[in-house]
Amino acid sequence: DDTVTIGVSVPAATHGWTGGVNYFAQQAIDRLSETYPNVEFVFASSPDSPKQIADIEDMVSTRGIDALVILPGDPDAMTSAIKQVKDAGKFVTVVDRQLSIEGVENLYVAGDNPGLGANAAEYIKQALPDGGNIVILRGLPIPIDQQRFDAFMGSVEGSNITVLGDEFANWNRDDGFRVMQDFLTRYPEIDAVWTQDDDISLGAIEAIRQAGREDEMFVVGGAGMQQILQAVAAGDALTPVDVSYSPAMIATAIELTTSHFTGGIQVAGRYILDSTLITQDNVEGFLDAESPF
Amino acid sequence: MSVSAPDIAPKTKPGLKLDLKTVGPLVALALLVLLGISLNENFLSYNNLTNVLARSSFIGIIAIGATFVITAGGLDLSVGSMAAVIAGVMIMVMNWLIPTFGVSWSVVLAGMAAGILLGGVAGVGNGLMITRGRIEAFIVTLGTMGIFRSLVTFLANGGTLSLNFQVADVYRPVYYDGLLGIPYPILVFALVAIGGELIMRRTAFGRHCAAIGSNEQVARYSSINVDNVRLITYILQGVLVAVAVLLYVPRLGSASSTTGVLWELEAIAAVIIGGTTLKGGYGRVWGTVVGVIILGLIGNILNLQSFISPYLNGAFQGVIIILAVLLQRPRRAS
Amino acid sequence: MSVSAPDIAPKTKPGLKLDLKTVGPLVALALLVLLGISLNENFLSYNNLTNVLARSSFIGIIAIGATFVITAGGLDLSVGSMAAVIAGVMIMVMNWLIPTFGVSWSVVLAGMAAGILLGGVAGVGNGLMITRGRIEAFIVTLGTMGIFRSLVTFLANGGTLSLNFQVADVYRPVYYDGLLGIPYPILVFALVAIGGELIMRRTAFGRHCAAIGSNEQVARYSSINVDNVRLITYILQGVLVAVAVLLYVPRLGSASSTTGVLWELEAIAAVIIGGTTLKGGYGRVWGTVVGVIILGLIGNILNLQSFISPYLNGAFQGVIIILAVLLQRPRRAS
Amino acid sequence: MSDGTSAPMQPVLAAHRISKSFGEIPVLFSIDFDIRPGEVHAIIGENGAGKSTLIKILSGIEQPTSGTITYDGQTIVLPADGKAEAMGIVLIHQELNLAEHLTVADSIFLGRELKRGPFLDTSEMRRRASAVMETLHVRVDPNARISSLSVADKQMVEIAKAISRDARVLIMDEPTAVLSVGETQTLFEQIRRLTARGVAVVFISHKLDEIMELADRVTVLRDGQLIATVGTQSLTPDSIAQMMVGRELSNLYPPKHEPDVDAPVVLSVNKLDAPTVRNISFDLRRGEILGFAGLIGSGRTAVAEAIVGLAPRSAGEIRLNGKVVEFTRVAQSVEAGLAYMTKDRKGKGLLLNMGLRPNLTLLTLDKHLRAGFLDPASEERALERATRRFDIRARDPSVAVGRLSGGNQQKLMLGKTMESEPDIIIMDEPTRGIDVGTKQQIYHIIAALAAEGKSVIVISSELQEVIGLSHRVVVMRNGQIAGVLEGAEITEEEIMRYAAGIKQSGHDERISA
Ligand SMILES: Nc1ncnc2c1ncn2[C@@H]1O[C@H](COP(=O)(O)OP(=O)(O)OP(=O)(O)O)[C@@H](O)[C@H]1O
Ligand SMILES: Nc1ncnc2c1ncn2[C@@H]1O[C@H](COP(=O)(O)OP(=O)(O)OP(=O)(O)O)[C@@H](O)[C@H]1O
Ligand SMILES: [Mg+2]
Ligand SMILES: [Mg+2]
Repeated sequence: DDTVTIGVSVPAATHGWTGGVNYFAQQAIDRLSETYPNVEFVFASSPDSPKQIADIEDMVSTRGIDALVILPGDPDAMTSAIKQVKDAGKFVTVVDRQLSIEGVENLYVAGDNPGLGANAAEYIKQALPDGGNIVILRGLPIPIDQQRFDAFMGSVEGSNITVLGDEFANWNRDDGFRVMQDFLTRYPEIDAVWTQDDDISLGAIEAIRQAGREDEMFVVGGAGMQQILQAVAAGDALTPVDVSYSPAMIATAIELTTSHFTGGIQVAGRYILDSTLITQDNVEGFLDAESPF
Repeated sequence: MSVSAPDIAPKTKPGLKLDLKTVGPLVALALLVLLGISLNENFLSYNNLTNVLARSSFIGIIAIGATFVITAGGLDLSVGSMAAVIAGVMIMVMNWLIPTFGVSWSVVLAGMAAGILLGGVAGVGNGLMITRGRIEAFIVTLGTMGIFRSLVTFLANGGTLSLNFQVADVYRPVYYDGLLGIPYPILVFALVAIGGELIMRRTAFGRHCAAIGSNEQVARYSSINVDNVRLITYILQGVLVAVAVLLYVPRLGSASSTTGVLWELEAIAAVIIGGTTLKGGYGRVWGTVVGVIILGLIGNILNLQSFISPYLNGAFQGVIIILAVLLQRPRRAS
Repeated sequence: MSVSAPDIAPKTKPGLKLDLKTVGPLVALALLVLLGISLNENFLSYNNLTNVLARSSFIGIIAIGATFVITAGGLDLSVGSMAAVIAGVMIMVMNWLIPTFGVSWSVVLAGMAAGILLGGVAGVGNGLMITRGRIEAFIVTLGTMGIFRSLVTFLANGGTLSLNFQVADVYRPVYYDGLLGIPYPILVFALVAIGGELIMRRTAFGRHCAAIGSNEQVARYSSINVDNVRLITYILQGVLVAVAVLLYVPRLGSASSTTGVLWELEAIAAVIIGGTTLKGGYGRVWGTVVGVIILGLIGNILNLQSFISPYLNGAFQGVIIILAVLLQRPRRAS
Repeated sequence: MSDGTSAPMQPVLAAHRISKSFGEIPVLFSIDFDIRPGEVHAIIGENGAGKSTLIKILSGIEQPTSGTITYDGQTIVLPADGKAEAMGIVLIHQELNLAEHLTVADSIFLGRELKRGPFLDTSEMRRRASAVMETLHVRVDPNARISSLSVADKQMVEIAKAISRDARVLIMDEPTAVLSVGETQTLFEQIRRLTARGVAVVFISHKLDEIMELADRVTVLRDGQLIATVGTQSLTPDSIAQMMVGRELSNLYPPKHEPDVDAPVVLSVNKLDAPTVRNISFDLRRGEILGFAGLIGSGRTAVAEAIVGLAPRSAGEIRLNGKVVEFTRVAQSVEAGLAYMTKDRKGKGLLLNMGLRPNLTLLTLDKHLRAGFLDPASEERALERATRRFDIRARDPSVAVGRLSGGNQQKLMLGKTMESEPDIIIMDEPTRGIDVGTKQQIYHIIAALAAEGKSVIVISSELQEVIGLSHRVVVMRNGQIAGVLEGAEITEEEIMRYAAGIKQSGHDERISA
């Protein structure tokens, strides 16, 4: 029996970025199932850790998977369940988020969360050489957010950048709008906004436009959403740059895992996709008319 | 009070009791405003107040519908997901009409009509399953909550549905402009509130809602068509969700699977903070308006200060909600 | 539908009616099992069944507590966040005790004790605000839901609290091992269910819960200490949340602000699918168990097939929930 | 008023060979019944005989299993859910049927609100509500919420609601059960006014003197069968009672034992102040039946509730067997052997959605524990005993008590209270809605209890009952004790004098035996 079953487990599309993950995962699955008729994919998208554990348990016990590609919603909670899959002799690819013990996964494909924070901070420092006031719109209180935030704060420390305040905007446009409106009320002088996520940016930008203060500040987001990238390409002063953190990394992981079985290539180790600063100069490479994200 | 004994036993003064129950939410609101003023001098600024009111208007309009549903002894958990689906379909309809009609107000109006229609249909669906199907409202609307949420995720293909930029520019003023300096969302909210209060207080329909929520059998024996009245509350709720969405879409021009998450909880909370009885039988629309504003101000105030760690925002919210209701709690039932 | 024409109209037979109401959830369960079998030959395998039952046990144990709360006319929206806070505190306590006691069962037991204690205290808090403070249960528990959720975020500093790995290894068997081939979580769930059913059906406390939920005044006039009984339901709920967490922590070994999100909705849905009345007065624990298993199976069955787009999982879930209750809907109330 | 059977007019509403079963259980067998314009047609019968069921069928609330209904000679199917009201058939339900959250005016106009344009004409409705209440001499604010009214006032609102409808047929199911004599008389005046205008009235009551006074014809039901329909002139209260019960009813009241003046005082209330009542002092002796009379709202219930710990007490002292007691919860008073039976069976007495067994044992669940768990067999035995003792008739023993006939609910509540085997029993309107046959049984039970050495307080608005049973009578007025009557003083006139405030004992005088 030479058919191979690959399980793909991702968190539910609870915000734009995970929406992109879902999209790119399904796209990769569709493409690869066509190319490799003997590879079968089982896809699950779960709203929380217990559900995600349940999904991978079901994949092992009822669908008989040979490999698992997983983007763990909460890596700490998922570690031991993923380890069980590995112990059952399956090939395991972990995407984006580091498990809490080493050496579980065969393959690790990841973005660089601290890098995302640090790159944004570096740009802001460079764009405001004389210092300035910034506000931060954070995501959800989960570890990724914490990593990005810590890296950002570490990088601006000691510079003459003043962080006026930070609030959670839940990686959500509506909350980005709401929090930004209030920051604009509260702080008469803001030079830059770091949102670490393009969904939040879109909300924040509307709030800034509404207040008519788009000339006073700029917004640095993250993740490389097409809408923002187009603005970057167009030289919009409000969004001069973005930091890449593409949800398409899931597709890379699925492809690599599939080729492990189909191509006879042994894939293993760590693939870190850098969080690069996207400027008007290099934005061409990131634009993709097909992408929904 | 019954006939009963005069001149003796100074019983718990009914005046004071009634007052507290009535002004409870207002007192809570006043305290919050004072807190806001003390935290930030811009709190009372025109900009801040219109910001808070305008963005509260979605929940507000939805919560006014919920006031009717709850007064009539029902519940609708699906409003948040319904909003998302309506927003998604509106955007799709508008995008889809552009090739035919070009970028124009007629496209926007067609989208609006589609939204209202869909809201009405969704309300009919909920209402029929609850009244004709005799299924517990909690279950029906929990079910449709899942169904609507899935639907929008499916329509958006897991991502975000975005309104065509040019149409969005046409539509934008509906959220951002206004009349005599009052943004349209606030005006619509006010109109819906006034209309709702009138309907609740001054029409047979409002009276019938209260009667049904208070005692369904009595209502039935009084030849009130219980099923129809209840059905209408759900349709009203659906249409008001659509009205809220008409104001929501021009703000950011997008809808995704995260649109409207937890709005149902917020709407119900506003209704109850406003003094409407969760088990039905008594509802007041103006109370709901106060409840909505209280909830809006809590978020605003949290963003205007730096003492409370953002991690504890939820705790602050929880405490204020409990306190707001504590102010109007009934004395020991006798 | 109402009784229509005269002439020996064969009224819906009360015998059949009772039966449907009773076996409704069981029929829904049987249909789901048939669907599962038809989809995948491994569905009935020992592994799959123990997997589904074991992971349903958290919600199951919580929902049994909710059955009492709801039967007595109450509501607890805070269970999910309470679970998160208890898990967080248990983990912190255990991690903190390691330097003193080393990696050992005594650390785990101390953690468990802390968890149960915290659950009880949280229940007392909810219960006292509701009974002594006379605040609507919906509002109190909505408030504490926010408070607990914030608390765990705060304790975890916005991230995740992870149990020390060596202790986790000691603790792990509590979820993954079992007795005579039956995993411990299933055993605990079964014990709690049997105990719950006995308490509900065969003790004065269970009877009192139903009486209070049915008519609080009658209960008071029948010398039932309404406040105490109600308080106890919330404490029981808190303790059962803690018991669920005792099984949850060895499975995930961590707690964060996303732990237990929406568990309250799932627990309440299970209770109502099981036939307990949301407005109180009638509850059945075995029904809740069936409801929990139905919800667990829905998720499992969705993983057994690839026809339904994962985006539509929620819709499938919603439809099944409505159908499960449709099977036991009351005929036209007379 | 028409003159009974002699002038056969075309009936407005008639039932022909009506039968009714609930599920498998038949409750009416082939009943013929008609009602003519301008007459009062009374229906009497034992509890559970099927009176309420019959009139529910006559007003479309229930549909008959077989048989036909004619209205103005036309065979019709009455519309369900009170829509028959639009046709002129108005029903006052036996059980209070008001939504507690609404106001008096809202309730009176519920379902047929007056409007001005699209909006309610609230001021007009309030005005008209006041006017109707005025004709009934009821002093309640039309803006008062129903939940704040006393049971009697609620009943008057129901009556106001019904008579303000444009009725051609007005059907009243035990409207006087919770009314005082005065209120009953007001109601009768209104009924006579309506019949004079040609309205047909169906009237159900267990109070035979009311039947004699008001009715033109009487229909007697027994066990769902039609016994007879006869003109009232040809009847005496005794013959009606006999037709109803199917046997001779000799002494309604048992012979009174001489009160033992040396018997120890078991309950002593001294200067009690509580919500709506003030300065209440009285003694109750062992083996004594102490009547509490007074107008409705005079505070008798309030006194009872303050004693057993259902209402807060602001001053005063209560001694039980000489010991001072402070009951703050009912459980304590039950424990101490003092039980109170409420008059509000629907709101405070019974769990309507539950069966007979859980209702009976709710107060005394502790007695049915075995090894900490409830013993259903023991509960079942208790139910059998109570069913026999109080003649509770439920054709279907698994039925929810809300479906029992009103009188049988009352009997179940009596059984529930007696389950606690109290030494002192306070019974609030114990025979409300009970048929004469069962009334007699209950009176004998009360007398037997007293003879056994128990003490009973009977709060009743039926003067005859208080007089027939009590050794002594406390009369209340306006929240205070107006006087205490003994022996030959216990007469209707004397009680009324105190109750109406014409006579009063000295204020600070210690009132006791
Ligand atoms: N909906 C119902 N379902 C089942 N049984 C019912 C229902 N309604 C009435 N019954 C039964 O029908 C019988 C007749 O009841 P009904 O209420 O007509 O008696 P009644 O003559 O009015 O008695 P009362 O004087 O006590 O009011 C009783 O045995 C009662 O339990
Ligand atoms: N204003 C009040 N405040 C508190 N309790 C009240 C008030 N009015 C009535 N009650 C309580 O309501 C209950 C019933 O009232 P209702 O008027 O029927 O009885 P009552 O005044 O005691 O008259 P009756 O002599 O007819 O029993 C009693 O428990 C009484 O204490
Ligand atoms: Mg009756
Ligand atoms: Mg009274």
